[in-house]
Amino acid sequence: MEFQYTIWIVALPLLAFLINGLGSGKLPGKISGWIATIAIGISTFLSYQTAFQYFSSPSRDKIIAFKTTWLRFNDTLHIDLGVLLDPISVMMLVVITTISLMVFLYSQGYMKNEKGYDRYFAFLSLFSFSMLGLVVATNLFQMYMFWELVGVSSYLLIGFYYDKSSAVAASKKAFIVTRFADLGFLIGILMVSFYTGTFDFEILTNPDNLSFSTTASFLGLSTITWALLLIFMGGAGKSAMFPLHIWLPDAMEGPTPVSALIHAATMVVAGVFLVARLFPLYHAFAPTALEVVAFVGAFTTLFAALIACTQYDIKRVLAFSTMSQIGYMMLALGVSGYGGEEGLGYTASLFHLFTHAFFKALLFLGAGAIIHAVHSNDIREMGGLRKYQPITHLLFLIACLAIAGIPPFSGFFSKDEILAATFATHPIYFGIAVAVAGLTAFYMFRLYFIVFWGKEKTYDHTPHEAPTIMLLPMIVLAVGSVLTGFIPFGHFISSDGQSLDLHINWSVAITSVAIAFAGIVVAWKFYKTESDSSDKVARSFGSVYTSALNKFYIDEIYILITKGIVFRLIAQPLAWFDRNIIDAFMNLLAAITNWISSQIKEFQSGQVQKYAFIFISGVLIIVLSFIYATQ
Amino acid sequence: MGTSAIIFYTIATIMIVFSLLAVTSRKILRAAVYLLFALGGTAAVYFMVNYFFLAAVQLIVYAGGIVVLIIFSILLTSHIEEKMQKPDSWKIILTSILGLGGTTLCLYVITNHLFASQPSTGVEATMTTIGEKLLGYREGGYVLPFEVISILLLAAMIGAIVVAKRNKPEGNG
Amino acid sequence: MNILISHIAVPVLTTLALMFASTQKQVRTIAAGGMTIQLIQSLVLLYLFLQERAGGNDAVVLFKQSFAWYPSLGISFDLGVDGIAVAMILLTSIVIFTGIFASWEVDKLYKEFFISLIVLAAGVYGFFVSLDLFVLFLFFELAVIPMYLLIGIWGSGPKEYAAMKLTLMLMGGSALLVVGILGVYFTSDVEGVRTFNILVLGQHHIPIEMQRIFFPMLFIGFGVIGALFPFHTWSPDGHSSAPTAVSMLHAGVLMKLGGYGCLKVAMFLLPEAAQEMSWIFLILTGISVIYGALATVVQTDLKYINAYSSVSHCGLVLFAILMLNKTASTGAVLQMISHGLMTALFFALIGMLYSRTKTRIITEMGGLMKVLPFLSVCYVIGGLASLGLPGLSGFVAEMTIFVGAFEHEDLFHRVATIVAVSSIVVTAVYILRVVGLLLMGPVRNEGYYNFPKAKWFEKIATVSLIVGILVIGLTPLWLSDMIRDSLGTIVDKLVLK
Amino acid sequence: MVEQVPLNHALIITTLMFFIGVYGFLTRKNLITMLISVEIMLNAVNLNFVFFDHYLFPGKLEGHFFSLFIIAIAAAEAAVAIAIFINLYRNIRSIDVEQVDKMKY
Repeated sequence: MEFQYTIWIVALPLLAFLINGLGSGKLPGKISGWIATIAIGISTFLSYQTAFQYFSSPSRDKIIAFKTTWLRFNDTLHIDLGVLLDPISVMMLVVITTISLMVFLYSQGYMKNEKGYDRYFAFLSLFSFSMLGLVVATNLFQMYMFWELVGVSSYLLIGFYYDKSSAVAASKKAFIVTRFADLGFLIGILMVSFYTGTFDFEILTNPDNLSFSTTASFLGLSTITWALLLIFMGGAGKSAMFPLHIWLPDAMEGPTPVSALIHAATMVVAGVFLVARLFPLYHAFAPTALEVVAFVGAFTTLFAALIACTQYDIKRVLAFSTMSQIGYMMLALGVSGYGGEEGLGYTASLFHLFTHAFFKALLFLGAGAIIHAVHSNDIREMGGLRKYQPITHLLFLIACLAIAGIPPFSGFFSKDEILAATFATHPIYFGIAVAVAGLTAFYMFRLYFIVFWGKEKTYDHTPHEAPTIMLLPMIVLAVGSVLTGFIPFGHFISSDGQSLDLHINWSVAITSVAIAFAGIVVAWKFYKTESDSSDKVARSFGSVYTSALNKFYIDEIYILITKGIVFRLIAQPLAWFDRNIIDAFMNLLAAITNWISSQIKEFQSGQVQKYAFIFISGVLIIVLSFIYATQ
Repeated sequence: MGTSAIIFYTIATIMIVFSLLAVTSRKILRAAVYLLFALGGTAAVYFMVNYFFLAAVQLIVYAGGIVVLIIFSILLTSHIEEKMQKPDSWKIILTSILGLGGTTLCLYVITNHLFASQPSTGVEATMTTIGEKLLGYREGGYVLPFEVISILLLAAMIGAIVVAKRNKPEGNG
Repeated sequence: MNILISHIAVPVLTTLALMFASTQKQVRTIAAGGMTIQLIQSLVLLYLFLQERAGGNDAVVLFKQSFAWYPSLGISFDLGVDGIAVAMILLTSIVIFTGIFASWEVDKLYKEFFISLIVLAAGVYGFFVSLDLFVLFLFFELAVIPMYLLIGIWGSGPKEYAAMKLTLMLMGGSALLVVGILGVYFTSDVEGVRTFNILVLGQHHIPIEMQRIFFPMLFIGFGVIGALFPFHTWSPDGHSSAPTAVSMLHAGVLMKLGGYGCLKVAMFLLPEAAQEMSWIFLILTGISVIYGALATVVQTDLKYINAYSSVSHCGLVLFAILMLNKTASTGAVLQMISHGLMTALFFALIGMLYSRTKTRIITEMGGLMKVLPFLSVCYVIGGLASLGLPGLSGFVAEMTIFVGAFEHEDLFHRVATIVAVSSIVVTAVYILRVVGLLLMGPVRNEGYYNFPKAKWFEKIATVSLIVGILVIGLTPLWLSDMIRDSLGTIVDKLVLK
Repeated sequence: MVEQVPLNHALIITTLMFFIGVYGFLTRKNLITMLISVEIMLNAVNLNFVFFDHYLFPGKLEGHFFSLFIIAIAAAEAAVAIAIFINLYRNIRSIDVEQVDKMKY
């Protein structure tokens, strides 16, 4: 097997995690950062090697590079741990290792003075390991395992500042919401495995080989549709799709590099990856589920974009923008067909995933550099930073242009493909997508103008440019943001493994670029210099603006359901019921026994004559019954 | 009805009557005396069946020993002039029901059972036979129970002394 | 000497040796030494067992030995272990080993404490190695009775009440067990020869009418100690009052006697009734799982939290057993072991935290991660295992149960499974709630900074449990295969109608 | 006598006597009178032994000896009982059976 070395891509970060985790607090100086970085560096190298080797051969078959049985359930079902190489997993390997390496490097500067430096790199390595394990999973269950590990490492990293209550609450929220989504995923896995008898992707993604042994349906949808919907629920949870998105903005409590790596570039696209992984299954057996995917994607992209326009926390703006972009990817997957030009959406989605990883990571790292300099997350406390941070300013601008979809930056190409895919199939979705393109440009440049232009604020100490070790990864990512759009992506990844030529649909492209420019211009008008025009516009929107500012009150609804209903109306009464009904019943039994015994204690009166009376009566009764019995 | 039958029924009547009196009399000393008569009646029955030794023992031990003991203890513990309280009426009723029920039951069994009486073989309970049997250790001998009862009597004697003795160290004595 | 006999002999000898010890140091050295030997010989047993199996010995039970005890009644002291018993013995050895270290600082009547504890362990070992129902029951009682003393004397809070309640409820279960065992004994005679031997009984056929009577008795009888809803209420009170090592041993091992007994006695001997009645108990255990989890969410006492979560987890064990297939039953045994280790770890840690903070109410604590990093990390690992993180034992067990349960042909069973699966969310909620309130957040009290760091014996206790959790979590295959192989005889009986 | 009085009649007498004793034992409050009742019962039993011996197994003398032993034991019993009564009287100034309930529960 020529690809056997790929196991090291996954194993090295694990090794780094173990060294840093067990040696936490004992390792000298900042060595743990280097251990982790070197490990992920080698992984990155190996990933590029793999990508080169894999894509240079014309075949796009699935290759099992490594496989071992980890747990056997019965004769057919077993969990394997292994490495599956196919176009999307190789692509993901490249994305994850690249972004990870950049973030690891950046973190060495960003986290330099933090307590728990070892711990940070241990968790970060754990995350990289889990994410890599997730994308190379050979079967659904392996994916689920790493899916959970990813969730935990995300939990640990969000709660990195564990003595800050808001961070603890955010980490808890993130974990529980995604856990709830994972419940759907797990049930979906169970249902799929029940009807197909396998977890294996090799079989599952080859619909010709599959036959579902049931035609059972529930609420008008076939069981397999339900199963795939539930699996999508898992994906939606991780990818922060509406209405399971509420954890993502709060997750920004974690250190900024973590947000860049986990909550922008890699983990949150796991849902997209999941749907893409099972795409043949969705397409062949559950077109309804795919429609749901498209709808959720479209709704989320619009919904998040609207909220992003109103937020003042720099990281939250980016978080909502992430949601919006992932919504794009989901939308593209949902409208996609299978094979040839039909499969454009599939390719577009993954293309966008690829490019998005670069510019979104760059945005977050840039935001990190800004926060590092200003010591605040609130953009109202920033302004005129272009003077203090010229390089960051430039890099941030590149990323903004990329996400806004201005040619020739990478975002333009991938977004254009998505728009083209929706244009061909669903005009309504196309409309939404174009509108969101405009909104995206608007809110990104709103951010940009407020932070880097605008009126200069008074700072506690003069903001400074980020150190080299932080700038370097940003520059690499910026180069990626510029160049990745020119990759002939369709040659590498397509729904059916055949090469697909991507060409720019000019009518769509012109529309979207025009809209994007419009967005930029509006943002420039409003925010270039401090003016109250934006407030006026905001006020004219009235309640829409307020509700967007409050994230459409989704959080409040969640709190109502969890705290108000589950906690107060179910769990508390249950606990009360247990103590006061069930347990009281047991105590009642004891009390009854006690009472009876205190009653019959009276027989033991100490009165000899009573004893004798009872004794003699007893004898007589026995004799009587004997006589009766013998007759 | 022969003479012995007449005598028997007379004695039986006496026994029953005095037994009844013994358990109902409200003067305690009288109860003891009535008991003496009932015991005497029993001894008479023993005489009638030619168990002279037994009759003698009955008279000596019971009438002579136990009744005297009882009378002494009455003198020690009770005021002989005093009439005892009448027992509670519910107690009387319940006990009577029990007693009558028991009697009826037994009588029912007795009258319904046909006993195959054996004619007397003429083996007399003479002192010789009694002595041989009591001290015999072969089949039909009672030396073991005899010895055991001897020990029992000894133990009872010592026990009685210990129990009845005033406990010196504490108390008012 | 037969290794199974020495498994009973070592605790007994340790107890005897303890009687002659005088100082606290001697007592705990002897106890620790004895239990270390026990742990080592359990590992040897595992090794020998796997060797035998690898050598192709596929007898139902290995290391069989039989001593006639009361032949005219068919009672004999029959020993033998299958894979399940080996696994449970190993669990017991680990838990009692760590339990000794967790109670290192007991200073009130320490000699008597360790003696009772080890007698209890001896009962558990006897239970797992016995093949004879009568002897099995004898050892069961031997394990339950010392509990009364241990809670009543060394407990905290309303200890007399808790001890009485626990003992009485378990005795109530025992009463049903006696009837059930005798019922099986009397209805299964072949040509007038009666036996208590499980393997022999397993070959007899008991009339279905009789099974219907005795199955619920046996199942509920064992279910009481397995915290079957609604007979679980001894668990919160008992565990919260018991001293650390006793909670560990009780939740870690004793509650498993229930699941083990249900599987190997109730289900094995009365398969038809088990099939007929499984739905009733399935509902009850399903309730246990969800109800226990939800009730945990609002508890504030650490021990109550753990006790209720044990109800939920042990409910899952019985739930899986009732699914009547190999995979789910394998999962049940795995869950018993996994939960045994986890809950022992939790109770050990709770004891250690309590010895420092003097409170068990989570809302009164906070920020312990900063002052007690070692113990806190252990707690987090235990929590993650409990909520089923892959790589730790809980995941292996729960997934095996869920996959197995979902294999069931009947829709009702699958729906029940989905209900049970949803407990993983609730589990996450309560685990994270505890972790958040207890370990994270700002340090609540300046005095916390003076807490002594984890001592060596505390480290031994927690680390050995965590190693157990990790070994199962990372390499589950050998264990699950060992259990699966042994389940054949039981499950085959259940499936064939 | 055997010829003239049937065994049944003899047994009726003893039965009556026995239950009279029972009645006395259950109704009397004074311990000594209770002892008297016990003696009556013993006596009835003795008579029964003798009658059975005499009517059904003549010449064996088993009933005879049984009665003999019972008398001996009754003597012992009476002695101990009265010793207890006296002690009791000394302690609680009463030999009323209803006041002797120290040993309840």
